[in-house]
Amino acid sequence: MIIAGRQFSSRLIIGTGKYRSYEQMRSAHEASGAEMVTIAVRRVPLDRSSESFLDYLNPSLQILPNTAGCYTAEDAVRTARLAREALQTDLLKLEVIGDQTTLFPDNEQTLEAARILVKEGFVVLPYFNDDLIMAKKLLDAGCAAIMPLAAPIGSGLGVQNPANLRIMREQLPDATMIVDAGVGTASDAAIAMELGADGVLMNTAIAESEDPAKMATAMKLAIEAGRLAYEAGRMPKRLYASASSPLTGVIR
Amino acid sequence: MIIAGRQFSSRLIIGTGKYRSYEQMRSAHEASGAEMVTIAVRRVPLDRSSESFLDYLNPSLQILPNTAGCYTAEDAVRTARLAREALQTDLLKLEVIGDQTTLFPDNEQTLEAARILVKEGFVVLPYFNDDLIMAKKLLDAGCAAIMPLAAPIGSGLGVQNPANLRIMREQLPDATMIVDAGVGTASDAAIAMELGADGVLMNTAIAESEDPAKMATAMKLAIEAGRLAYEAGRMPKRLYASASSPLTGVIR
Amino acid sequence: MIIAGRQFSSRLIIGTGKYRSYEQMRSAHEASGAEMVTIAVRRVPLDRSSESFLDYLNPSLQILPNTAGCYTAEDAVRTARLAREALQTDLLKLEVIGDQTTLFPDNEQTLEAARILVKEGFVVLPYFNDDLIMAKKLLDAGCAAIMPLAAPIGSGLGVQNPANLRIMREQLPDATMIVDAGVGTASDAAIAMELGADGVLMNTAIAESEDPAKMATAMKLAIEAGRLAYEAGRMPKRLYASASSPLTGVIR
Amino acid sequence: MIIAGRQFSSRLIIGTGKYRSYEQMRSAHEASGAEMVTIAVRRVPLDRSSESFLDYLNPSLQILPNTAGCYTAEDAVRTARLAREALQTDLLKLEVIGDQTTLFPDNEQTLEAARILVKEGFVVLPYFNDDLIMAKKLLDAGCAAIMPLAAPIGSGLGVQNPANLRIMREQLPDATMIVDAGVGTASDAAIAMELGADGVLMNTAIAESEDPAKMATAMKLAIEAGRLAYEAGRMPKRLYASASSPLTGVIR
Amino acid sequence: MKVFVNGELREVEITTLAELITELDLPVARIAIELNREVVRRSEWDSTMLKDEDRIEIVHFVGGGKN
Amino acid sequence: MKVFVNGELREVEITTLAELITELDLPVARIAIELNREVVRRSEWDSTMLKDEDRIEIVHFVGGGKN
Amino acid sequence: MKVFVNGELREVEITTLAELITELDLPVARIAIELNREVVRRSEWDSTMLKDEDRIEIVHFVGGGKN
Amino acid sequence: MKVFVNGELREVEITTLAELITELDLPVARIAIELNREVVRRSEWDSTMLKDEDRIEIVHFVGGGKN
Repeated sequence: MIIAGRQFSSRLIIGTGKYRSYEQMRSAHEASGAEMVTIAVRRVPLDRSSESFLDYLNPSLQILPNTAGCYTAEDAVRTARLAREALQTDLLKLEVIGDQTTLFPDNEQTLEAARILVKEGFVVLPYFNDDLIMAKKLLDAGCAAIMPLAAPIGSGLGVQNPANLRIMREQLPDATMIVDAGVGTASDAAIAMELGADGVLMNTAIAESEDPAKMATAMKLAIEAGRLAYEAGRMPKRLYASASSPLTGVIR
Repeated sequence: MIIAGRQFSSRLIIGTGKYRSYEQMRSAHEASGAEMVTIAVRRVPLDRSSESFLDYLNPSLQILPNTAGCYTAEDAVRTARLAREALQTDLLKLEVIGDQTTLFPDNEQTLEAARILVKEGFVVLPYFNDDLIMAKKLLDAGCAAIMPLAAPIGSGLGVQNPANLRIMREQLPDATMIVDAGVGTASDAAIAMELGADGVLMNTAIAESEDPAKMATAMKLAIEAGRLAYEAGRMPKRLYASASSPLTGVIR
Repeated sequence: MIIAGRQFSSRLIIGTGKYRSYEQMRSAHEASGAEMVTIAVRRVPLDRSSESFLDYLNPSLQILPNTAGCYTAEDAVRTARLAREALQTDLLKLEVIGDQTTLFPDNEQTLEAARILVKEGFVVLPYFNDDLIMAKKLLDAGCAAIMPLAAPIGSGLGVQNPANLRIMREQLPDATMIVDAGVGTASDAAIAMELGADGVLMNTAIAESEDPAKMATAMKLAIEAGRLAYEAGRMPKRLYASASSPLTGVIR
Repeated sequence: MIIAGRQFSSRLIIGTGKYRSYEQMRSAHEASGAEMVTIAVRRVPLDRSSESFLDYLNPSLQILPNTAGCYTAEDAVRTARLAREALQTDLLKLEVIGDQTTLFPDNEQTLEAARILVKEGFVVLPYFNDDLIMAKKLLDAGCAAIMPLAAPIGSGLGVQNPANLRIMREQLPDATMIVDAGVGTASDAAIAMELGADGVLMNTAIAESEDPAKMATAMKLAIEAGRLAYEAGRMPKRLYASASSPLTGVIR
Repeated sequence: MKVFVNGELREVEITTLAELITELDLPVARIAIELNREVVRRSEWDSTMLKDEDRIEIVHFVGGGKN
Repeated sequence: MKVFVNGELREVEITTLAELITELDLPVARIAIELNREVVRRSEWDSTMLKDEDRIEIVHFVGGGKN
Repeated sequence: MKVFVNGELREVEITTLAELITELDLPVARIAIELNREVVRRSEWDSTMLKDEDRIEIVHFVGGGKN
Repeated sequence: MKVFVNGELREVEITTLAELITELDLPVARIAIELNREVVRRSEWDSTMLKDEDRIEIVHFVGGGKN
């Protein structure tokens, strides 16, 4: 998977929320084989001394700060600048949420923020609603990849609109397309990849499973499997059977 | 996967039909990691000297003869006896087909044949329509596993009735359940495993893909992924989003 | 819909269980437009005087006794004979259940009972698992129609295996096919009809809805809609858009 | 269905494209029971005398001009003004297309046009990608209804993302929601209504069916059925069976 | 005499099936009777003698489909 | 004088919009006209003078939804 | 003597099953034989006498699953 | 002097941003600071004078994706 000219051998980008413990998170990250991990920006608590969350991440992981929690382009831009200053990375997972109940992205504000951040030299990976026209505009704005959602964040419903992703892949063959949010189990990730995604970003499906490290391994394998199946070129679907052994020479 | 007390580390059973060449078949078998392969019994052609198909199989593979092409319990029993005599194995993939257009199994005849063959000491793996009641009868008859179909043979439609497989798994927790026929791509295999299958048997999905060796690898990984996801215990599905980072401390 | 040479103008057969009151049942029957209603046979309670359930049914309804609760061919045959003696009708909804948890039919016992009952002159409508080969055997045995399930009884899951029903329709073009059990809402019934069913039998979807009379009307309309759509010949599916107005003459 | 305070007894809005003849269109309109019909604006051909298309429409139909063919907010606004001038109606089906291959709407341009047209007193019914956040903005802009797509125009795929429509209904309980584009057959329309839509707009599913008048009747009934089912409150879904007759009193 | 009615053992002082129905005070309309697993036509209830240990099933109809 | 009508350049010998419609022999019912991107109300066709290079769009209605 | 081999009638000049295999010049490895619908163990091929009208099925293995 | 730190009004006895961090006893590693909605580069913390009513945001990183 190529992002801004950088090659990643893993097609899985992993999150850091909802784990029951830091140890559990670390073992899941380990098992997933992910090379990139996304984290959120928050105010430092002033009342208590806070340990640095970053110390719990495997240092070999590429950190991808996100603008989670921002509801306007302006807040997302400010958050992005702070993240870059603190981490010295141009990589950014852009999120501008439109509604607190569904956490659906605000495509319009996302595009506005993307235009500003690209100008400022950020490598923008925008999370957005699976809309081909918006995908084109985000790419025209200079985003390094497009990150359509599969289903509502944390819903675990899997790819709700395969036609949208297939069309996006066919119409934007050169874009790096990473399915973000909504995957619930291994087959969901495989399906996303079979539709032509270059990668998948997920958090809840792993963190909220009963055994995150095991589910992380499952996701790792499912993403590889889905990609290989996409490349291998699947058989056509048929309503009717087709024999897999010669029809002649049966004993009578 | 355990069949008749024998442990197999691979949960994939692979077929031998429809390949464009023996070399292609061998490379696909190699890539699949399968330990068991199914083959058919046919009359020896008398007019020409026929090379032995078996020479093209990796000798380390456990051979699973099948009764493909049989339309009655009696023919299946005769074919099974011939296969055992020639291969000196009690393992048998029992198939009694009910109709030439759809190749759907004849559950009734399959049960009748299974009862006879079990008495004769065969280790019977019956292919049948995904019917819980029939599954119970086949197990009562002494079958070593149950092999419900996912979809019509060679259709590539994937699991058509997940509810049936899920119920079969829940009602028959101790049975070895191998999904046979109808898988089309990697995610189909993952789904079958996530439903609780112990293994998957496939042929067309690999042999008829554009790149069988690559698809075989995809299937190998998808089956492992699906099994791990089943064991890991997936997150619950929800219609609504659930945040994966703290809602407090966002900059304002 | 034709059953044993008798024409029914309604394609809906309705049940009599699970209603909150007899009044509610009657109004739902009224609204459904159904011409046939199925009822069960039970021992008369000896301890108390029992009002006759039949008095609560609209007398214009054709009564279809069923063998619900029977787990063997023999019990079903005995129950059928009692029903015929009491109601003086040869019509019979044959049910032989294989398992108390799922209420799945025992196809094998159902076939055995069907063969006996047809010889005794019954007009047999067998409920069975959606298996084409079994459908053929039931028709060969002389059944007046086939009644494959859509999903487990009372599950409300809708048609779980559309491919099976479509294939059954295509392979048995002259059979009267009535989808029985598993419908949950109006669109489920429409889908069953669009797959080529001649009718639908349902109970729970109406009786357990919040407003049975209203849902009965919905089912009536959905079944007519699905049938008309089947006859009208639907448009082909396409992944890509196709304009519905001329592309020329747009203002510039 | 209420649009801008006006009550329509039919929940179906019908199109005027792709019919094989004007007669066929008229009979389909008749059968559909629709009270509103959408038509497109095009340059008058100067080379030949053109009969007026409007003469072929039943005069009792409310005409809903659309901005089909417009790719920018500005063109849509100009087209809308011309339509109003010619037809003396404020009703407008706003369409701003983002891409000629998929005919997907350009949500951003659609919103911009909607804001202008509402200010000019139009009753704006915007076709848009099924995006909750955009729906909210369109309503905030003063649109009289929201018209999310079910699938690509003319694809006949049916509702591709039921979760999006269900969420839209739940989050915007007071909005008039009309599903526009992508319906292929009767059950698709029923499903849209069961998800809570107030109406459905369609063209290709009727015009391209083999028998448009019959399909129009099917759609009329399916929409009524789906609405009634939505109002009736469907039964809950269950994986397992639930008996619909008493378990006691079976003969032994 | 002892007979089984719908599975229950009962001491009865009657000789025919018709008398049993009367004794049990059952509505005769739309019920059916099985004597030792064989249906007894309504027309034969009067002439059908019961003997000790006979097994009688008397059924009617109730709402319901599957179970 | 030269004007653009529906994108085509035309040499016309008229002065008002109403005259243009007449010259083009168009059905006046249910058409609408734009002059240099602004709608001209039907009531103003008579009084609307055309000048060289004017861009006129004349539209009517056709069957169809999206495209 | 005439025998049916895999459904075909054949005139053969041999007496045992083993001789038939030789005459047909078949690879003996991994084939199996049925005589009049009963399997004949490999060890018995030599001692199995054929008679007129016998029906012999000789099978081997091919690629394939269902059909 | 009064400043707003992460939204809270605070009475502080310092003059530079660097001093504020020290007073708050925060880990300096991998935090970032905004002064009146503009990021202040780490290299400028020492030289950045604070004045009354300044609004300072100090952020670090936490686990999480969307919300």
